[in-house]
Amino acid sequence: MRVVLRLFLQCVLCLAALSAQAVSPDLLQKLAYGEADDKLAALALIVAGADESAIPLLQALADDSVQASPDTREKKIILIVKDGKGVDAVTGKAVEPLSEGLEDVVINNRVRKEITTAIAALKLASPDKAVRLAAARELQSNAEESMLPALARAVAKESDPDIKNLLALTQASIQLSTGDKPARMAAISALAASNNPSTKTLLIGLLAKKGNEFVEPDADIRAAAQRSLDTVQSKLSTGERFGQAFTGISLGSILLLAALGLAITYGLMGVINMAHGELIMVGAYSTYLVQNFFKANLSGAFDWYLLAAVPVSFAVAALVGMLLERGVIRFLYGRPLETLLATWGISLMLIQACRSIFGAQNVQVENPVWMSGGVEVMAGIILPYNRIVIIVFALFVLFMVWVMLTRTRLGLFVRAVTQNRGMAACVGVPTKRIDTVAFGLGSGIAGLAGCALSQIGNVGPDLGQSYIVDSFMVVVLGGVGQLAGTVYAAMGLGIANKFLEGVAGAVLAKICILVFIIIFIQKRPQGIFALKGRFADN
Amino acid sequence: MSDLKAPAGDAAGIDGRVVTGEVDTIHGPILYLDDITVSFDGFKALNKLTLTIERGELRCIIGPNGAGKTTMMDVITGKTRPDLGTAFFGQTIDLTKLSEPEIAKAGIGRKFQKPTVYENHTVFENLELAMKTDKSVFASLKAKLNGSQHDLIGKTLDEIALTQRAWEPAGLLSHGQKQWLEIGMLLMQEPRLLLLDEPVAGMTDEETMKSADLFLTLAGKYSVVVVEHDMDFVAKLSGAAGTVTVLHEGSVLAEGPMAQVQGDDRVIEVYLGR
Amino acid sequence: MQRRSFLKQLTVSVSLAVAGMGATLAQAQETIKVGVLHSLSGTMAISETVLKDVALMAIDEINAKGGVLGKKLEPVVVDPASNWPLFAEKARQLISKDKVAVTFGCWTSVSRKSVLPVFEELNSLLFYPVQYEGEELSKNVYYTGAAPNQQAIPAVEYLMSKEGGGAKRWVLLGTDYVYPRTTNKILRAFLKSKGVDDKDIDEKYTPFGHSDYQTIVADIKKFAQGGKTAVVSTINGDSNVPFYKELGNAGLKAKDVPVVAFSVGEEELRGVDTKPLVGHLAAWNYFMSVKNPTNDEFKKKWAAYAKAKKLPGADKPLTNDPMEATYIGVHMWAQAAAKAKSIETDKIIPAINGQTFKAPSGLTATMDAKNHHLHKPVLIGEVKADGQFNVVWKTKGPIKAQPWSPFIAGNDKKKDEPEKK
Amino acid sequence: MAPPIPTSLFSRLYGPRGWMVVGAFALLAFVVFPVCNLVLPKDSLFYISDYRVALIGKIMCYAMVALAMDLIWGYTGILSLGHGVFFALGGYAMGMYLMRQIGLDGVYHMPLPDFMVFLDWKTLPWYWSFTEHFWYAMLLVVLVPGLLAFVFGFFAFRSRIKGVYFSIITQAMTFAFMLLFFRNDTGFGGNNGFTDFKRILDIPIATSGMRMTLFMLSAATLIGMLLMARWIVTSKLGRVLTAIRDAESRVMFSGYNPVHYKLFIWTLSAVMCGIAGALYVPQVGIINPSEMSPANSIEIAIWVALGGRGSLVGAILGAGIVNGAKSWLTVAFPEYWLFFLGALFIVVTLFLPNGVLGALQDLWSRKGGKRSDAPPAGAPTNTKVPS
Repeated sequence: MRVVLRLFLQCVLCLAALSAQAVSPDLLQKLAYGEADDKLAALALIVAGADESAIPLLQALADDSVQASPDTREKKIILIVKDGKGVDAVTGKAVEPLSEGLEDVVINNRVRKEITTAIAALKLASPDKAVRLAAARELQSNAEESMLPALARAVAKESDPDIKNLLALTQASIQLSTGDKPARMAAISALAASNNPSTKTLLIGLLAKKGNEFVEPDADIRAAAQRSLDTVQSKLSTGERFGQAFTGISLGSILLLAALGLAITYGLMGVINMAHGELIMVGAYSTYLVQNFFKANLSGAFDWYLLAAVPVSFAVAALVGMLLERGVIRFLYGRPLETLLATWGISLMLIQACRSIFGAQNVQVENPVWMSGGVEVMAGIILPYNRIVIIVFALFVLFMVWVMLTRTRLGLFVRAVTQNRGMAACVGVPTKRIDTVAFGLGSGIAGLAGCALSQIGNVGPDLGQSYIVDSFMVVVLGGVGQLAGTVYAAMGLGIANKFLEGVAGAVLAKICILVFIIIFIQKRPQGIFALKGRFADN
Repeated sequence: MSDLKAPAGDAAGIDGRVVTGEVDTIHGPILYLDDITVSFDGFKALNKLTLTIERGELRCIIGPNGAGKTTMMDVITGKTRPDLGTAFFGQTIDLTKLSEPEIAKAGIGRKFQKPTVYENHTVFENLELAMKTDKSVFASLKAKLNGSQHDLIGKTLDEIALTQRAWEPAGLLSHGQKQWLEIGMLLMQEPRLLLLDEPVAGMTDEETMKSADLFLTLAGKYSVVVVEHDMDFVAKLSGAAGTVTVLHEGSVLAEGPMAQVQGDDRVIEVYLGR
Repeated sequence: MQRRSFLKQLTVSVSLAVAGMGATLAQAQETIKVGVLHSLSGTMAISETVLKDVALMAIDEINAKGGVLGKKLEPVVVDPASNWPLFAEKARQLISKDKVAVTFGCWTSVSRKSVLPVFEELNSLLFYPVQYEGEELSKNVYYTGAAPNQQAIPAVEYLMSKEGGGAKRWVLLGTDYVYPRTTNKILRAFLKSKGVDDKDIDEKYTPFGHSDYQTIVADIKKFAQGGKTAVVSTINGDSNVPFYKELGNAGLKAKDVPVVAFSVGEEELRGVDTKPLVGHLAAWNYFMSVKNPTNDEFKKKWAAYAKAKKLPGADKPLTNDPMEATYIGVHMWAQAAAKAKSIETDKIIPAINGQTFKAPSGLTATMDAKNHHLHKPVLIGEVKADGQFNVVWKTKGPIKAQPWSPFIAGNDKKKDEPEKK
Repeated sequence: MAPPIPTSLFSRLYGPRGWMVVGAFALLAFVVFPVCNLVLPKDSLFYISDYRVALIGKIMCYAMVALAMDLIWGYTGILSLGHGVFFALGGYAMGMYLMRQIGLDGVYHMPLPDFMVFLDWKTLPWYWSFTEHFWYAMLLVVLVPGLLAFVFGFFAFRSRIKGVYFSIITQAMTFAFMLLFFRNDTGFGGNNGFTDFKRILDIPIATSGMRMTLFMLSAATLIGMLLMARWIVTSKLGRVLTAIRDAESRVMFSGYNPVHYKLFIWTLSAVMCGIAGALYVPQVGIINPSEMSPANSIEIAIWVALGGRGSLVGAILGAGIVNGAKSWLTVAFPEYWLFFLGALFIVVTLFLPNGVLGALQDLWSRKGGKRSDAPPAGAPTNTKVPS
């Protein structure tokens, strides 16, 4: 009874202390100045304390935003610093101004991993169900034996069945290596229900050999592990196939975006526009500038800068395109191969202009928060948000182009001019203006492609160069002047490329695709959607 | 590379169909089309077309737009392969199995609807290139005109009234002159069968009548098939006895002397609308 | 400013061209010419442009102190345009036409291999500032970047250690060219010597300019299911941004599968949103975040120089390892010239050998007495959210370079100095 | 009617003025350059440096490629965006021989080329066999590009691939080859390619004498190729080629098989590129897969377009102007040279539709009232080239 009372008193005292300070100064000192092992020991203590109020400090450590005065100084100051404002980690009071000579508290991956696990373990006590679920997920991959008591507590308390299951699985995976045989067997069969990749790692561990000897001496356990492993693996491989299809579509949508503008300027207007890639680059740099503008002036709305960047990149690239059309290309209609020469020159100049203005290095375009990360659709398959957004965006652009060409007066004029310039002019279509607008449209779409590409790759002066060859391949393979062909070609090449890459590696896959294009053109010398009949030659 | 060295004469001799290199017309017509069907994406450009041209005959073919006249020429010259049916040149040459150059070498010359000459070459060179001779790569590399070949070109230049402009690029000729040049090129090929697709389109009336005279002198020496819209011209060419064929929707609608065809109700309906 | 300097250049060049070549010979005695041979256009411009600038900065610095042997240094900058034959042509031009005393330049191994015969034939000196695969030693080249043992092997050792996460399985991922191939070959031999099975090593290569890493990242994920995995990346320049973006978005965190890169420094991360990459590693001999007075001064100088010259990116001046190596190279050469009282190749070489320089990395860099490589410290850094690196491990002192890796058969017979004297 | 038939081959190829230009070029290449480079002292005003010799030697190799391109594009109307691959293959064939000539003098003192030693290869791959023989390497220089072109062309022309479709598949071909050669496993040194050549026919390569020999060899080959090309285009074969360019269907219906003609000129053009590549490699000292990059092949077309298509001399001029400008501008304006080059391309296309040569000829005829060096009759007049 007295013991209980003492415990109770201690708890009360602890709570009182915690209301003022999250973590005891002693532990804090260890976290800030100790070697990795000291830090881990301190973390274990914090987790054992199951005290949620330590979370902000741990999070700050994980985010590299804890600073401390040098070890050598007499008075030790440890601050949580965010956006230039410091908060004392012990007292929780704001410290202003920041004291001189503070150094970052450096943590390495090993410690960082433990911190995230610790945070998750602490969050298991959260009243918010979503937080608990996320924490349980996090723990699933990284749980360790030391957490077993905390887990047991959480399982006992947990009311939500999903979370409870997850936690039970985690428990099972820890118990795999410990405990008696029945418990282990039970844990192994329980794990068959898991679809987490880390489960596979665990089960493989049971089946490993060292030299000629199995690491796990018990044959029953090995057999059970093999059974569970097969179940888990079949679930995982379904996911892999799905992931592969997704990557193919994703690559296809990028090819489509890059080629769509060219399908108009080249396919419909017959301009071999070697500067197409540079128009993509212009779009990407426009996105970069919009991003910087938001950063400087509208930092609150930063996450939505892309919404502004889309029209801006379209407009800027379209403007550049229209200037090119008025200044150079206008004089070259009917001489497609000479447009090649002139636009090649334009492309060189645009690249160098970009280098002079923005420097030869890549510039940084950040994904907005809603495009970072991904959604886990099934066992270990995470579909990145930026890829999903780009696929949707490609479809959107495709739809808009289709509407523009088939449902508007402008589209009618464009088609009329491309089919029979003289006749169109006779019936009063302003052919020159239509040329400019159509070229601007194609260029603007290239700009949109640049905006999209800025979210997944480099933004640098050479951005366009890497897409120009692929773009031409797509347009030509689809059949010049055939929008539908462009779509099929882009998707087909994307999916085939990703499929082959899984089999043969990236380099050979690319070679195979090129050889395929060569052979395909032999069979259909006018692309997928060739015009047939006796007009085909003209 | 051995293929390149093949002597020109035996081009039609592939598969041993023709041994002598001459068109065998002793026992029958020079051109025989039977049941030819060609369709593009479901649309039947030719529908069971059957047509026979006799040696030395001058045949006029008329028909509204889309009747299949040009497609028929494409089939004869190997540009389009028929889905069904047979096409024979003389008794022995299966046109559906030969390529365009082989058919040309076998003795079929074709004039396009739009005059097609080598605009950057001189008129003289145009004729030189068309001349019947060994047309393999290496023969061309070594080729040098001899006196009689030179005379032949000169004679043809006179015939098509372009002697004065022999050394000008063909691109500078008027439309009518280009038509004549193309006809001259056909003559240089020394064909057995001439296919003329709207040969007087774009000519002045005077030129048209001169052309008609020329074609009439050709008949007999060659077999000639003329596709034309111009009824007066057709009437002049076919005369009273010549056969006129009317094509409609890919098959023969009527065949017979001009007067008979002109009186045919179906022809009237097709031409004047229903 | 840009335009004005451009106009000035234009007038100078045109007047030179008009005046003819005779005029240039007259003024050649006034200065010592040094060549700067870095691509300012083409694919390599992204990396090499800053090296040109840092070389010019170092030359300015030396000139401000009175130059070398009482003469000012006059940089001759040319653009080999990422075109390898052009590298050889420009090298020949620098040496035989402009008569430069020394050349600072090249980034890729192929560009170095392209100019090497020219430097040997004309007996001139090249300072090469980039980490490379080794397997080369020339009397006419000084290598101020890292050899594999000064970068790759310590990094892998770290990842194997408890502190580095104790990796058991390895993905060796690189762009398909000689540096990654050779490095991975050395690493494979090294890993085997540490008892790693072949089935626990996965070697993968991507083409140049590869930009779609979805499949690769998925494969890494799958491979990592087999046990604690680390990725050693020798992906070349431009492909890094798409690779890291994919890595971040696919949820492959450094704490689970750390990636250590040998070609990713502060400049390469400039174009990347580094928040998802926190904790991934890089191994270099210098990081911008290294804290010591020499580095503070170096960074300050560079920032001031970038600002004064209105260099692109001057608002966020970055330094990196090859820049430091270039900086060391220029200064070492100048010091050696002062010591040898000559700029002639054969006289200056003994003076360069054993030369020391207080490097921004914090230690004194020493040129080996024989093997033309620097003794350098090895640092391993983890990416921070701001694109800088936290140094999490470093060697006690400078490491001597092994241009002939002991992990390649037959190299034990190689001499640790250039064959030609 | 007085058709002026040229009487001899000599007068068929060029008029007096043309021969004078060829002669002047030969004089420069075989007398002036060797004397100024090898005989004159280095401080002489007229001394020509090794650097310049190497540079002009390189440009002459490019000029051969431009000639080959002009035959296939300017005259036959087939735009190849893959000629770089033939050039590079010729270069690689030569490079293999040069690598074998290094012998035991490599970094590792092994009979295998260095890159194979450190990739741990024990024996030469089969396709390296016999490359130590000069004659065999020369055979490869001709055969490899020729055979590739023949097979590729055979299928492409037979399938009647034309225009931009042909251009794109040639681009795909060169791109595929580039990736293939970038792979280290392919056995051609990967990205590093072949460098550090020591000898050719056991004679040291890095000497002024050898450099001048290669230079003169290039000049002789260039002149030879020019005359051969001229011989072809002034023959009936040449007229058939131009006819194919202008009206292929008429050619077919005249009884010529365009496939044979195209295949002939395409293969010949590839072989010319291969020879150019073989002369190029020992002069620049490196061959690497980037020669096969699609951009390089596009550039070849640009040389020809800039100089003037369908005139042979124009192609040589174009290669000289673009590469000369590149060499000069990359030194004079290292940061801005792309602006100049780009602007050059635009200005030429907009204002000189027949290329530099066409503009010069126009200028000449305007000045002199009459063109005195009009091509002899019987030669194709290619003043107007349709795209």
